Amino acid sequence: MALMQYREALRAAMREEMERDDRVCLMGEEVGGYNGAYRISEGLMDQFGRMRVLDTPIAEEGFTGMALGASMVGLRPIVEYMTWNFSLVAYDQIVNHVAKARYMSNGQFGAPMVMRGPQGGGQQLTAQHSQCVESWYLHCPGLYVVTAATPADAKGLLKTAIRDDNPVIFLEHLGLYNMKGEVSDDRDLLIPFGVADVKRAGTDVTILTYSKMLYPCLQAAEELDKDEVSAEVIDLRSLRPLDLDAILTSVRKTHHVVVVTEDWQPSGMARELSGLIYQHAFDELDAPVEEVCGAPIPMPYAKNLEQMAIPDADAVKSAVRRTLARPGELAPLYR
Amino acid sequence: MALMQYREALRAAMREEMERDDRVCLMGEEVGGYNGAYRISEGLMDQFGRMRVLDTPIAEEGFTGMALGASMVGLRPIVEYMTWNFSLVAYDQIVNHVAKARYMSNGQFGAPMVMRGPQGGGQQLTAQHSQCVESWYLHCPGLYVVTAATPADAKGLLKTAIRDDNPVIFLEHLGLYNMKGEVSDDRDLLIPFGVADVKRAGTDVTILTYSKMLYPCLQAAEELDKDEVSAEVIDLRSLRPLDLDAILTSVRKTHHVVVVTEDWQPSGMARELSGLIYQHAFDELDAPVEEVCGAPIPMPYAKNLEQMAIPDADAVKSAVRRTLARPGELAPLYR
Amino acid sequence: MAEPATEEAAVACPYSNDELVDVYRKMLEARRFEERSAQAYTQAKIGGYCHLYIGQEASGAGFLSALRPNWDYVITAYRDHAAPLFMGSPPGPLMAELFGKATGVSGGKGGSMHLYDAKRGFMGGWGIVGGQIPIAIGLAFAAKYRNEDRVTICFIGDGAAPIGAFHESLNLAGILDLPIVFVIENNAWAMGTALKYTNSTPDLHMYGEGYNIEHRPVDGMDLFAVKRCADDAVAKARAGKPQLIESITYRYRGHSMADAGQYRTKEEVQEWRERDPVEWLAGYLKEHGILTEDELGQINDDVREAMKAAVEFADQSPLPGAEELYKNVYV
Amino acid sequence: MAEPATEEAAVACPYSNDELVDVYRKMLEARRFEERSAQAYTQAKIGGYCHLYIGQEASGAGFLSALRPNWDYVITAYRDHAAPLFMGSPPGPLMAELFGKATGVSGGKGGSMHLYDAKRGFMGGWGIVGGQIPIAIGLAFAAKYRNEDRVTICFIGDGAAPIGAFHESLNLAGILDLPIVFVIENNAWAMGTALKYTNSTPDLHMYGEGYNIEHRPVDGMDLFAVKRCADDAVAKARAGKPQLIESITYRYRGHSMADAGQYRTKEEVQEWRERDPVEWLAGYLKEHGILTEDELGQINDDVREAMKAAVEFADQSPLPGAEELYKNVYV
Ligand SMILES: Cc1ncc(C[n+]2csc(CCOP(=O)(O)OP(=O)(O)O)c2C)c(N)n1
Ligand SMILES: Cc1ncc(C[n+]2csc(CCOP(=O)(O)OP(=O)(O)O)c2C)c(N)n1
Ligand SMILES: [Mg+2]
Ligand SMILES: [Mg+2]
Repeated sequence: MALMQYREALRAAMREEMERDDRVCLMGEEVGGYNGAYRISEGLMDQFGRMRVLDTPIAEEGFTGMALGASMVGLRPIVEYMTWNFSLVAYDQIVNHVAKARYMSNGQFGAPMVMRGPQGGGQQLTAQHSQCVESWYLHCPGLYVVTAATPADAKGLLKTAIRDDNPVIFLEHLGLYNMKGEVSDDRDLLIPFGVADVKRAGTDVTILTYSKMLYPCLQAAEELDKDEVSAEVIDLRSLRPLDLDAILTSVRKTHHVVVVTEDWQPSGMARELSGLIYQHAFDELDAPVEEVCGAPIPMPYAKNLEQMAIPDADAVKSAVRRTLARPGELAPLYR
Repeated sequence: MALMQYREALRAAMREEMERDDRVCLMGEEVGGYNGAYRISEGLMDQFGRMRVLDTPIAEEGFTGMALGASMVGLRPIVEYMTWNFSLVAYDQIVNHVAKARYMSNGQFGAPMVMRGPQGGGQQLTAQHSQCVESWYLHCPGLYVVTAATPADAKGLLKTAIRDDNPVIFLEHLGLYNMKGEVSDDRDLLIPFGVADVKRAGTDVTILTYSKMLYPCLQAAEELDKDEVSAEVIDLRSLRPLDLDAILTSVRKTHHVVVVTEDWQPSGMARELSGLIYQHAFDELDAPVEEVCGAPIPMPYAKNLEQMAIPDADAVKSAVRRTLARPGELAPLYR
Repeated sequence: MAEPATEEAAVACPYSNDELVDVYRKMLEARRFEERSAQAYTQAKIGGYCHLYIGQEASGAGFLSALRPNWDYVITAYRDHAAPLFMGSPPGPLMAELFGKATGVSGGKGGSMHLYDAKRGFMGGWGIVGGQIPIAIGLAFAAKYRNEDRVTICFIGDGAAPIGAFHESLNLAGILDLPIVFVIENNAWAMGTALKYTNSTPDLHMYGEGYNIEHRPVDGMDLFAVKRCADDAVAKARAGKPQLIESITYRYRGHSMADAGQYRTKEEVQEWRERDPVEWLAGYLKEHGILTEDELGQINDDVREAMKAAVEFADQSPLPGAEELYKNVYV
Repeated sequence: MAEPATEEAAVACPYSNDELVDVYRKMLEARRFEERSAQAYTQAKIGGYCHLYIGQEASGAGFLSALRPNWDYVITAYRDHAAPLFMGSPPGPLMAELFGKATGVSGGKGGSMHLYDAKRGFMGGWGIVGGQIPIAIGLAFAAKYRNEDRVTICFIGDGAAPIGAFHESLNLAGILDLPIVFVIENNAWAMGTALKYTNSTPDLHMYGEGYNIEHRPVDGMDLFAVKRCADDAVAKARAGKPQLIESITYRYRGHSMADAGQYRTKEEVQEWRERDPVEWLAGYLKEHGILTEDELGQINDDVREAMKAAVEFADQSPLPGAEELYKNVYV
């Protein structure tokens, strides 16, 4: 075990996998000479050379397809998007090509590649640079969608992603890169997809979340504890596949659920979760599922407006109180 | 009133609006000289000239942005995507630019443009040509998302879209272009967004759907009638804004709901609908909402496989029977 | 427009006699295969879109005959029936794919637009215009990464040149010195839109200027010119110099089986048909005493039989089973 | 690389004396505005990304001085502080936008990357690399559609040239004969990546060859050269001939305030600083007797005061109210 930053954990995962398997390579803007826009890949070009740690031009569609082609004939590329917002220019390659290659060819080849990078708001980066992309990629068969909220998860999940034969959307959070935590140095410690992690056990209410939202949820849980409310906080980690068993187990215990996403509505992960829970545990619920989500607007720049647009611990606490109080009718969710 | 094809209704809407307002123009591949890949724009170039009915190269990102720029300074362009599948190469322009222009500029300009074209499967066009895109666009503030299942709706809704000051995602269905129906020739008959249409009244179960899935739903309702099951079929038409009132009114009457989409799961419109209903009518439901959706796979080519992947009347009927019978536990929805 | 084949060029045949007979057989196979496909399409045995390569055979056959079999990579768009045949794929499983059968090369999941024969290096078969081009540079990148001297040939339509992916890929290939030959098959039409409405330059190979990439046109109806050009381009690409070739050719049929092609005159089509590469090659083989009338007839019969057998194979093959629906994809 | 300004060229000044003084004032405004921004950023009064144009002023000021005020359109990427100042936007609301205040040009919703002043023709201010280019051709398309003789100038980074949207837009502009001048501001670096890793050609204007679009380089540090080039290009664009110019220039600061710019040597930066366009112009004005030392000093004081006032305005302005959150977007 070692104490390291989230970014270092990601780097360790890539370095170890690149040492283990010379088919693994990294490509993206600034990953090489600059050592990564957010210093995730620091030192990797020095260690592995320019071909395995490739600085690309700003051409996300081009290099995503390039990674796909390379993966179809045996490489295992990792594509770094400087942020996931920029993946949208490569959306067609990801959704129409990467996700479908194995099926359309009936397995003549696959696309063993990882697409990774940071997403999310909170740094005043404004509308085009602050988005959460999980729902856009969740809604496409052929892709895994995975998030990590801690350094340990970042390392273990990224290693799993690199070793998997299917394409993986790996979502980091810009606001987590500096966070520190204990990380195993076992080079074969893989955290499997589809396994949620109970980050805090509780009995009164289930809070479902992932990525950076874990922290306001944990904070809310701590504060609620003082009011004798025992909240269970579950970090879903991988969103597709989803650990429905873990969710239902908790719901059967608490009968009250709050889902918390930075992602917005509609057709987002929050509604997906609440809908699924209703479908599978209709009779277990003592109150409607509360949804706490990012405001459904392009992210504004002004600090105060941005803060209003991103859920915080207070919003989580209010939602917990609402679900435990169980009011009759809820406020309209659609504006 | 006149009997006309769905494609003719779309054409009439465009022609009338172009006659009324010379800021309205149409651009896309094959819309001019070829009269439209699916003959939607037949005759329009002859009537309005090459500039107002513009044949573009295959460059969806380029001409979507071109329409945006033109709309920012006062034109009201209609962009035709030969099919919505091809809009994915323009996804960044639509999501990061069209949808955000008005907000980021704080209303200094808007983006009064319509993006339209056909989507959907059923013609053996395989994985890259058979998708439903509604959920990918629903999940983005700043965009209306509208569908039309009948010629009358196609005309009235498209006219509303053209006259609106916000960008509209207008989803036609490839399998409906030949369908005929009565259409008003009132040049100012606009069908407002956010108003669902009860296409068949009933009392036992609410079937929520839109676009081409309306027809298997209506067929199922007719067949169920023989078994003395009275199904109400609601065509949502616009998905954002959504007519939540109409949905809840019906649910309060029937207490049983089936949602039917050609679109797949997860994070799709079906889960969105079921989740919303639970949120707002938790106590009104006598059974879990049934979801009937397209299979979550890239669309296979083989006719038999494709048929298995798209919901039909039998699937709707089974779902109605399930919700009325109310079994204990449902089969896992996630694979 | 490229120079038409001169007398002299026609004399300097870039193939050995055996090779030439082999190319002839393949071009004839492709022609007959697609005639059969057209027939099956009208009988509703083939669904969806079906895009025929008929007329363009000299271009594809010429380029692919310059490659090393089972070693180099080839990728194209949806007009993809001929390429795998040129690469030696047996026609039965290809036809079965068009029929949507379990025995198809893609198990019936791909159909006409998504043929693959990966073990022979044929990587498809893609439907989004321009979508195959970034993938192509990835194939070339993998070869370079592994120090394998494989070349990739990527076919691109004149209508695909305007899309962003083309530009991004040319630039990446140029920066990375990838072993790739981009071949724009300029058949004058993008669906029903003439070149002047799709491309700002009439000389599509000129795109190469912006990337420092060697570029030139070739008469895509002239098999020998294509082969010479391809030999040169493939050799240079193998040495790490990406190439951009504009192969000027023509499709006789509509864009797909659903298009009657009424945007062009009969005369235009007829003019190109007069240079039909399959007929021309038959004439050449006879004239130069490489094959007798009888031998040509024999090949014709063989090919006809083979295509008939392919259709029968496709016809008699079973549909994919329901259990196939969720196979080969993570859902 | 473009020719450096010759003695003779420097003599043939393309501005009247009044115009030149006006350009000087604007360049100085931009310089001081951004120095203030940098300061405010380190005081955490500005958040997010903040990209300075310092060093490139001759390029922007030269091009925009060739336009008709309140008539022509201008659009750029995120390095967008200077352009609106060159177009006459008052500095207060621009600074207030950087401070995220209600009085900002975009009501505090846009920030440093998303400045707009639509009534003066400044259309932003966009953050996705290359994203502004298709929008730019739309501005030009609208002008042509309405038979208005407006020209659009679109600024593009050297790092943005490789993206697909650039290619699609050039081709569309070429086909449609749009009244647009594409200006690639080649400042040698795309964030920390040098040109040779981003573009396959060192001569970015050469992209024009592929589209039959007139193209040429200009020394972007030489105000007069830029102005002459811009006058010519704008006139041609106004006549329906799209133009592609490569303006060779340099940013002194890092990519954004968050970047120390350590990928380049001090000497490299120093070399460019020696040609500083603001200082050079001050010298020229004095040397040619257009302004006295005192008058220059007065302008300097005026500009300093104006920028101080802009910061005070921004500082004292209120934050946007909560009711703004859902305004100006359909949700
Ligand atoms: C991104 C995208 N836009 C539109 C289409 C529809 N489409 C398919 S083929 C085609 C024309 C392509 O012409 P060209 O590239 O010249 O190839 P050819 O058919 O002549 O071989 C179009 C518009 C598509 N498949 N993908
Ligand atoms: C599509 C996309 N990819 C990546 C980025 C991140 N990014 C912002 S600026 C930049 C470098 C651009 O350099 P250049 O075009 O030369 O402009 P300059 O900053 O030099 O003015 C990058 C990679 C982005 N904003 N958009
Ligand atoms: Mg063509
Ligand atoms: Mg630059």
